[in-house]
Amino acid sequence: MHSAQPHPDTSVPLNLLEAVNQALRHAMEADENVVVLGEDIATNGGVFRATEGLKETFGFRRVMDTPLAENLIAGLAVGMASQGLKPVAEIQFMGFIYAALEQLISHAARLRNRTRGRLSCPLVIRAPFGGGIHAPEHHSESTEALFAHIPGLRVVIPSSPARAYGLLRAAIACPDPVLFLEPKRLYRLQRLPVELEDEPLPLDRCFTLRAGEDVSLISWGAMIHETLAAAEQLAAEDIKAEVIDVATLNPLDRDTLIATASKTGRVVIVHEAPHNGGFGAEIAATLASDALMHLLAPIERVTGYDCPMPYFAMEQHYMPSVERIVAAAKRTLEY
Amino acid sequence: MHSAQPHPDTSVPLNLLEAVNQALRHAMEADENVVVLGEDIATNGGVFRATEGLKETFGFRRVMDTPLAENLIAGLAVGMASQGLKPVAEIQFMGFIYAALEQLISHAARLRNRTRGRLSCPLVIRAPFGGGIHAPEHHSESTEALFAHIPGLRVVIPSSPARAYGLLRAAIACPDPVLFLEPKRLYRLQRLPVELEDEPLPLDRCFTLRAGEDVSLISWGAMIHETLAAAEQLAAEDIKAEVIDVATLNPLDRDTLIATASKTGRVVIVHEAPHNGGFGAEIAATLASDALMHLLAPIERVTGYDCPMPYFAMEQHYMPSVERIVAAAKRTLEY
Amino acid sequence: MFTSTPYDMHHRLPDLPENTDWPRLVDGYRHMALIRTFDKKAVNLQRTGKLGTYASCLGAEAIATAGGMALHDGDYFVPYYRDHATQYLRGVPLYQILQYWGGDERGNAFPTDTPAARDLPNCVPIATQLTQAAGIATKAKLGHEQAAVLATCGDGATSRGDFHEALNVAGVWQLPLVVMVNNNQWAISVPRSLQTASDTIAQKAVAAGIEGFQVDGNDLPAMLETLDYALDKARHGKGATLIEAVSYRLSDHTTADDAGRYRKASDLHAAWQREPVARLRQTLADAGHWDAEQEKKWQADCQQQVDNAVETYLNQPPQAPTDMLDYLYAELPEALKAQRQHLLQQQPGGHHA
Amino acid sequence: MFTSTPYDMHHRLPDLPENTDWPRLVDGYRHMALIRTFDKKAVNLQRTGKLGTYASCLGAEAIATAGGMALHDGDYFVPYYRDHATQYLRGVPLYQILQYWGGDERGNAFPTDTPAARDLPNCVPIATQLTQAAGIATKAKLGHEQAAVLATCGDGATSRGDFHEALNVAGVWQLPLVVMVNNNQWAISVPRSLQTASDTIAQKAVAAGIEGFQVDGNDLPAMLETLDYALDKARHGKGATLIEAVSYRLSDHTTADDAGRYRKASDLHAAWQREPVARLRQTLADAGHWDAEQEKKWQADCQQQVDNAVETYLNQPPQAPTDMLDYLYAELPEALKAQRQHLLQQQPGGHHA
Ligand SMILES: Cc1ncc(C[n+]2csc(CCOP(=O)(O)OP(=O)(O)O)c2C)c(N)n1
Ligand SMILES: Cc1ncc(C[n+]2csc(CCOP(=O)(O)OP(=O)(O)O)c2C)c(N)n1
Ligand SMILES: [Mg+2]
Ligand SMILES: [Mg+2]
Repeated sequence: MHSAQPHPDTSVPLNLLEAVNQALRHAMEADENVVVLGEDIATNGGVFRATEGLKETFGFRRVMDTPLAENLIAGLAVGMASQGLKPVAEIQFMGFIYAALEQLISHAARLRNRTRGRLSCPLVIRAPFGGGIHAPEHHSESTEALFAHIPGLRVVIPSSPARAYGLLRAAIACPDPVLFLEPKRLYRLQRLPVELEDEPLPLDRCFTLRAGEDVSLISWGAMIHETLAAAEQLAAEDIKAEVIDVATLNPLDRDTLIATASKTGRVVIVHEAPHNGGFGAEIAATLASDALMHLLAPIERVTGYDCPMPYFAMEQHYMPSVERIVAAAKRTLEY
Repeated sequence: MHSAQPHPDTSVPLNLLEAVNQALRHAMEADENVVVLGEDIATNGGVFRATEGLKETFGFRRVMDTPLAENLIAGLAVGMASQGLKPVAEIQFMGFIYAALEQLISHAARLRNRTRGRLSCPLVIRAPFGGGIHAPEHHSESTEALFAHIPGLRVVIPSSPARAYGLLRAAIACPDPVLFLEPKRLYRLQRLPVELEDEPLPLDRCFTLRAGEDVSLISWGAMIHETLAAAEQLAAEDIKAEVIDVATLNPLDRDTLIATASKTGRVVIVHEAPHNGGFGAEIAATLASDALMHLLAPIERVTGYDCPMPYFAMEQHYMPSVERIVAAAKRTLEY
Repeated sequence: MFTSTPYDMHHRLPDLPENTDWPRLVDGYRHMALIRTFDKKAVNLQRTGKLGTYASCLGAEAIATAGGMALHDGDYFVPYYRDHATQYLRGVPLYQILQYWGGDERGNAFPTDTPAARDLPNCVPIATQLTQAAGIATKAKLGHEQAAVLATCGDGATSRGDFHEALNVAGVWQLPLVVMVNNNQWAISVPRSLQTASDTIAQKAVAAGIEGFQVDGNDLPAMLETLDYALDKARHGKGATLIEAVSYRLSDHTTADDAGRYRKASDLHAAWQREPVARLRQTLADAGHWDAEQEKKWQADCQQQVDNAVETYLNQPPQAPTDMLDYLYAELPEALKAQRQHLLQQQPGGHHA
Repeated sequence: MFTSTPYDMHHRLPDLPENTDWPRLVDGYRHMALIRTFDKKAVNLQRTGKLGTYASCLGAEAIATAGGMALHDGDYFVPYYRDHATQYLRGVPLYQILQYWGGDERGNAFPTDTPAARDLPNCVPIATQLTQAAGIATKAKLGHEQAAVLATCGDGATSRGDFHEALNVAGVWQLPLVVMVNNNQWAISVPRSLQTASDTIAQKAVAAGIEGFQVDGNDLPAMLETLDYALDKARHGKGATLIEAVSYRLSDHTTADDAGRYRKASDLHAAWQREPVARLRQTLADAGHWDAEQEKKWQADCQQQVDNAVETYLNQPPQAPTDMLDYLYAELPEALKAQRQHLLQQQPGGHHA
C-alpha cells in the first residue's frame, strides 16, 4: 500500500497543475535528455500553464512549440525516443489525441518488442482529460479505456498533487512509453503538500486512499474526489468504505484489487467514461473471476452514460455523482 | 434467437468473402446512394477481392479508388454520409484503421447527436481483421474493443457467410455509422448456403449457434470456429455447451447473454484480442453483475496474451486454441 | 498554377473599378457591422457567465462575410469555428449561434428551411472538417449538382495532414471544393512563422496540383472577387481552389486565452490600422455610398438585433437530460433503455439513485 | 526552391562527366547485382513456403543502393519496406532480412556493431515513419551531431498527411532530414495518376518551403549525386530536402499481389528497357570499368552469398514463445507473469491448459 504521507520537513504545497509543472522541471534538471514538446507549450507555457517557465529556464531547444498536428507530435516523440531522448509531449486536450493513436499503437507501444529490445521508446504523452470545467465541445473526453487495451503502453492517471508529481517523475524515468492523463477538473482544486525529494512512485500499484471493511470503492482520476466524498457520507452512516485509486490502468495491479474485494466482498467501481467497454469492465471482470468466492453482492459500476460527454450545458447530468456512488454502495450492502 | 436456417429453394453456396461481395452488389443495386470507396477496391477489386466486379457493374463514380490515406477515406465517408449518400468504405486491414479513428470518434459517431438529429452519418467502414493467415506485421489485429467503447458507433462482426451477407445488408441500410469487421481467416474457409432474399439480420442481437445446458461459450469473429470445435469436443464427453456468437458488440444484446449465463451458470468468453481491456471484460462484467446469483463458477476468459499479435512465425502460440477453450470449460464444470 | 495577389498593408483599401457593385458592398458592410456588434456582445456574455468559452471573430469579418455572400443557396458550407458571419448569412439565427457557444447542442440544429440546413456544424478538432468537405464535394460531383463546397480553416490547421489530404484528393478528383484559410497569423500562441516555412500558405496548393491564391482578408471587395471566381469555377466542374485570406486576429484566441502573454501590443496596434470594417466604411463613404446618418441608424439596428437575439437565447427552455441519449442513434437501442430510464429518474421529480 | 532534373526515359544513362568516381560506381553496381540476386531468391523462397509475404525490390535497386552508399556511418536511416539494399549496406546481414520476411521479429534486431544498430526497422503502416524521421532529425539537431536522417517512402505514401506533416516540420525547424520518395508509379494497384494531381512529387516540397528534386531513380550516378548533395546539406545545418526518385515497380506489389490484374504488359515491357542494373552495367562496360569476365565472377559470388544467407536463415533456432511478452516492456510487469507462465506451459513439454 502506497499512501502519499508528506514529510512535514521538505514538502511544499502545490496544486495538481503546479505538481505537474514541478515534475517536468525537476525531470529536465535531472536528465538533459528530457525534452518537452507540444502546441502552445513554450512561449505560452501551455493552455493550462503546465509547462510555464520551462522555456525560460531550458530554452527553445528543449521546450518546443510544434506545428499544429497531433500525429506529428506523436511521431516526433517516437523518433526522438527511439534514439535515447526522453520526450514528454503534451496533447492539448484528450479529445485531440486520436490522430496520435496510430503512432502510439503501431509504433510507440511496439518498438521494443518488434526490434527485440534493440530500440526502445521511452516517451511520455501528457494530456488533460475529463469533464467538469465547462469546456467547448470535444474538450471533456475520458477515453482511457482505449489506451489501457494497447499492450506495451502504460497508462497512468494521478488524482492528487503528490501522485501527479511522483507518478510523472516515474513516468519520465520509465523506459517504456507512458500515457499520462491529467484530470483537468483537479488542476487547481486545492493545494496539498507534495514531497519533492521522495523516490518516484511505482507505476504498477494502486493506492489505498482510505481503509475500510464494508465496501470497496474503486476509481481513478477526478472521480476519486466524488468517491472520497461518498466514503465520507457512508462513514456518517457507520459504513466503512475502502477507497482505492487505481492510478495505473496498464499494467494493472490486480493483487491490490483482489485483496480489497476479498476483504469487503462488496465492490463499486466509479469512472467518468461511458459504461460499455469502459475500463471498469476489466476490473469488474477480474474481480468476478478471481475474487468470486468472496463476493457478497454483484459488482456495481457507476459510470457515465453510453453517449459522448455532452456539451457543457448538460455535463452535470452526465457525470457520476456522490449520490449515485452512495446509492450503489448501499445496494451492495443491502443485497 | 436468430439462426441462419437456409431456405433450400433460393439459397446459394458462398464463402464469407463472396457473401460480402454479394451484399455490396445487392445493396448497390437496391439503393443508388450506396457507393464504395477505399484503396485498391475498384480496378483491383480489393486486395482480398471483396469488391471484385463492382467497378465493372457500377462504374468508377460509385466505386472509388481513393488516394492512400485512411484518415481521408474516413473523412470522405463522413462528408458523403452527412449529405445522404451511404458510403461503404474499406480499410484494407484493421491495422491501418487507426488514422481513421479521429473521424470515427469525433465525427461519425457524434454527428447526429451534436446536431440534434439534423444531420446523420449512415456510413459503413469495412475492415478485415484478425490473425491466422501468416500476414505481414501489423496485418493481423483484433482491436474491436477500442471501437465498441465509442458511443454512437455500431460494431458488427459476422462469423459465417450467411451472417456476413445479412449483417452487411443491415449495416448498409442502417441510418447509424457501423464498423463492420470481417474475420479474414474465414474469408475462404468454406462455402455455406446463404439466403439472399431474406430480411437483413438484426444489428442488436446475439446468435445462438448451438444450444446446451451445461456451459455457455461466448465468442465472435473467427474464434467462433475454435469455439464450435470446442463445443463438439465437449459433446464427445457428454458436456452440452451453448455457443453464442455475439455478432454485434455495440449495442450489446445483454438479454441473450444474461439468459444463457443464467441457464448454464458457467461461462467461457473467447476472443483473439489481448486480455486486458478486451471486450470480453464487458461481457464478463455484465454477467457477473446481472447473472451473479446464477453463476456456478468464475467466468473464464480465453483470450490472446497481453502483447501485440506476434509476427506470423509465432502466431499460433498467441491464438486461443480449441484445447484452451475446452480446458476452461472444464474448469467451470469442475469448480 | 499559383498566383499571389499582393495585399495592401495600409489602412485604405485599393481603389475599386468602375463597374463595382456598390449595393452588394453596402450589404456586405451592414453584415460586417452587425457581426461585430454581435461579437462584442458575445464576449461580454462570456465575461458575465452567460456564455461558455467563445471564439471571437474580431478581424475576420470580411472573410466570413464574403464567404456567406458568395455562396449560393445550393452550395454547401463547412465551417471551422470563427465563421459566425457566414453561418448567419446561411440562415442560422444569431440566438442559435449563442446557444451553441452556451454549451447547448441545439445550437447546431440549424433551421431546416434555410441553406444552412445541410451545412456542417462548427468543427472543433482542427482541420478534420476538410476531408469531410471533400466528401461532400464528391457527393455534389457524383450527383452533377453544379454546387460548390466552401470549407474554412485557420493558418494553424494547414499543418495538419488533413489539410493536405483534402487538397490532394480535391486535385486528383477535380472536386468542386474551395478551401479558404483564414491566415490570422496565430494559432493560439504559435505565430505563423513557427507553423510553416512556406513563404505563403497559398503555395501549398502546388503540392495538390490545384490553383492557389493569396488575398487580403481585410478587403471585402477582393475577398468577394476571389470567392466568386473560385466558387464559380467549382460549380462549373473546373476543379478546386485554395484561398489564403491574410488577416490578423484582433481578439484573444478565445475568451479562455490571454494573448497578452505572447503578442506584442505594437503588432496588435498596427493590425488595427487595417481592420476590415473601418476600411470598408471609409471606402463606401469616400464613394458616397454610406454616410454618418446611415451609420448611426444601422448601429442602432445592429444593437437591437443583437439584443433580441440575446433575449431569445436566454429564454430558451433547458434541454431534457435524456436528449444526450435520444439523438445518438436513429432509434434508441434496447441496450440504452435502462440508462435512459435512469437518467429520467435522476431529474428533479424523478427517483434518485 | 523547386528544381526538376528531367530524367532520361531511354535505356542508356546520360553521359558521365570526366571526374566520375568510377570505383564508387563499380561498387554500386556490385551491390545492385547482389541485391537483385537476393531478391529473386527471396521471391522463390516465398513461392516454396519458406518465407512469408515478401516485398520485392525489383526496379528499386539504384534508389536503395544509392541511399546505402550516400549515408555516412553517423547518419540515420528510416526505411519503408523496399529498402533491402540500403539495410544491407548499413550492416544488416542478408539472412536477417530474410528472417524478418520470414515472420520473425529477430530480423529487426540489427547487429549492434554496425551503423544499422540505431536505424528504424521496416515500416509497414504507410508513411508513419516520416514523422519519426523528423523526430530523429530533431534529436540530431539538438545534439549538434552533424548527422543526416534519410527516410524513404513510396509514391502512394505521399497522399498520407504524415508525409506533409513531416516535410512541414522539417522546413520550419530546418531539420537535417532527407525524404526520398521511390515513385515507382504504383501503390499496389493504384497508379500515380490517381494518387495526386501534382505534375511531380518533387513539387510537394513547395508546400513545406523546402527544396525538392526530381531525379531518375534508375540512374545510380544521378541518385548518388542528388543524395550526396542533400545529405551533405543536412549535415551542415542547411535544411531538409525532398527527393523524388522516378522508377518503375518491375515486380508485383508483394508476393501476395498479382499485378497482371491492373498493369499493362506493354508498360512493364517498356519499363524493363530502362531498368537500373543493366543500364549501369552498360555504362561501366562502355567506359571500360566492367567486363563479361568480372560479371560472371561476380554473379557467382552473389549466388554464393545469397545461398549462404538462405542457409543461415533456415538454420535459425525457433524463438521462445515467451519472447512475445519478454521484449514488450523493459521489465516484465508483475501483471504479465501469470500469462508468461501460461505460455511456458503451452509449449511442448510444458503443461497444457
Ligand atoms: C486537433 C486539435 N488540436 C488542438 C486543438 C486546440 N486548438 C483549438 S484552436 C487552436 C489553434 C488553431 O489555430 P488556427 O488554425 O490558426 O485557427 P485560428 O483559431 O487562429 O482562427 C488549437 C491548437 C484543437 N481544437 N484541435
Ligand atoms: C497505412 C497503410 N495503409 C495501407 C497499407 C496497405 N499497403 C501496403 S503497401 C501499399 C501501397 C504503397 O504504395 P507506395 O507508397 O507507392 O509504395 P510501393 O509499395 O509502391 O513501393 C498499401 C496500400 C499499409 N501498409 N499501410
Ligand atoms: Mg490562426
Ligand atoms: Mg509506389
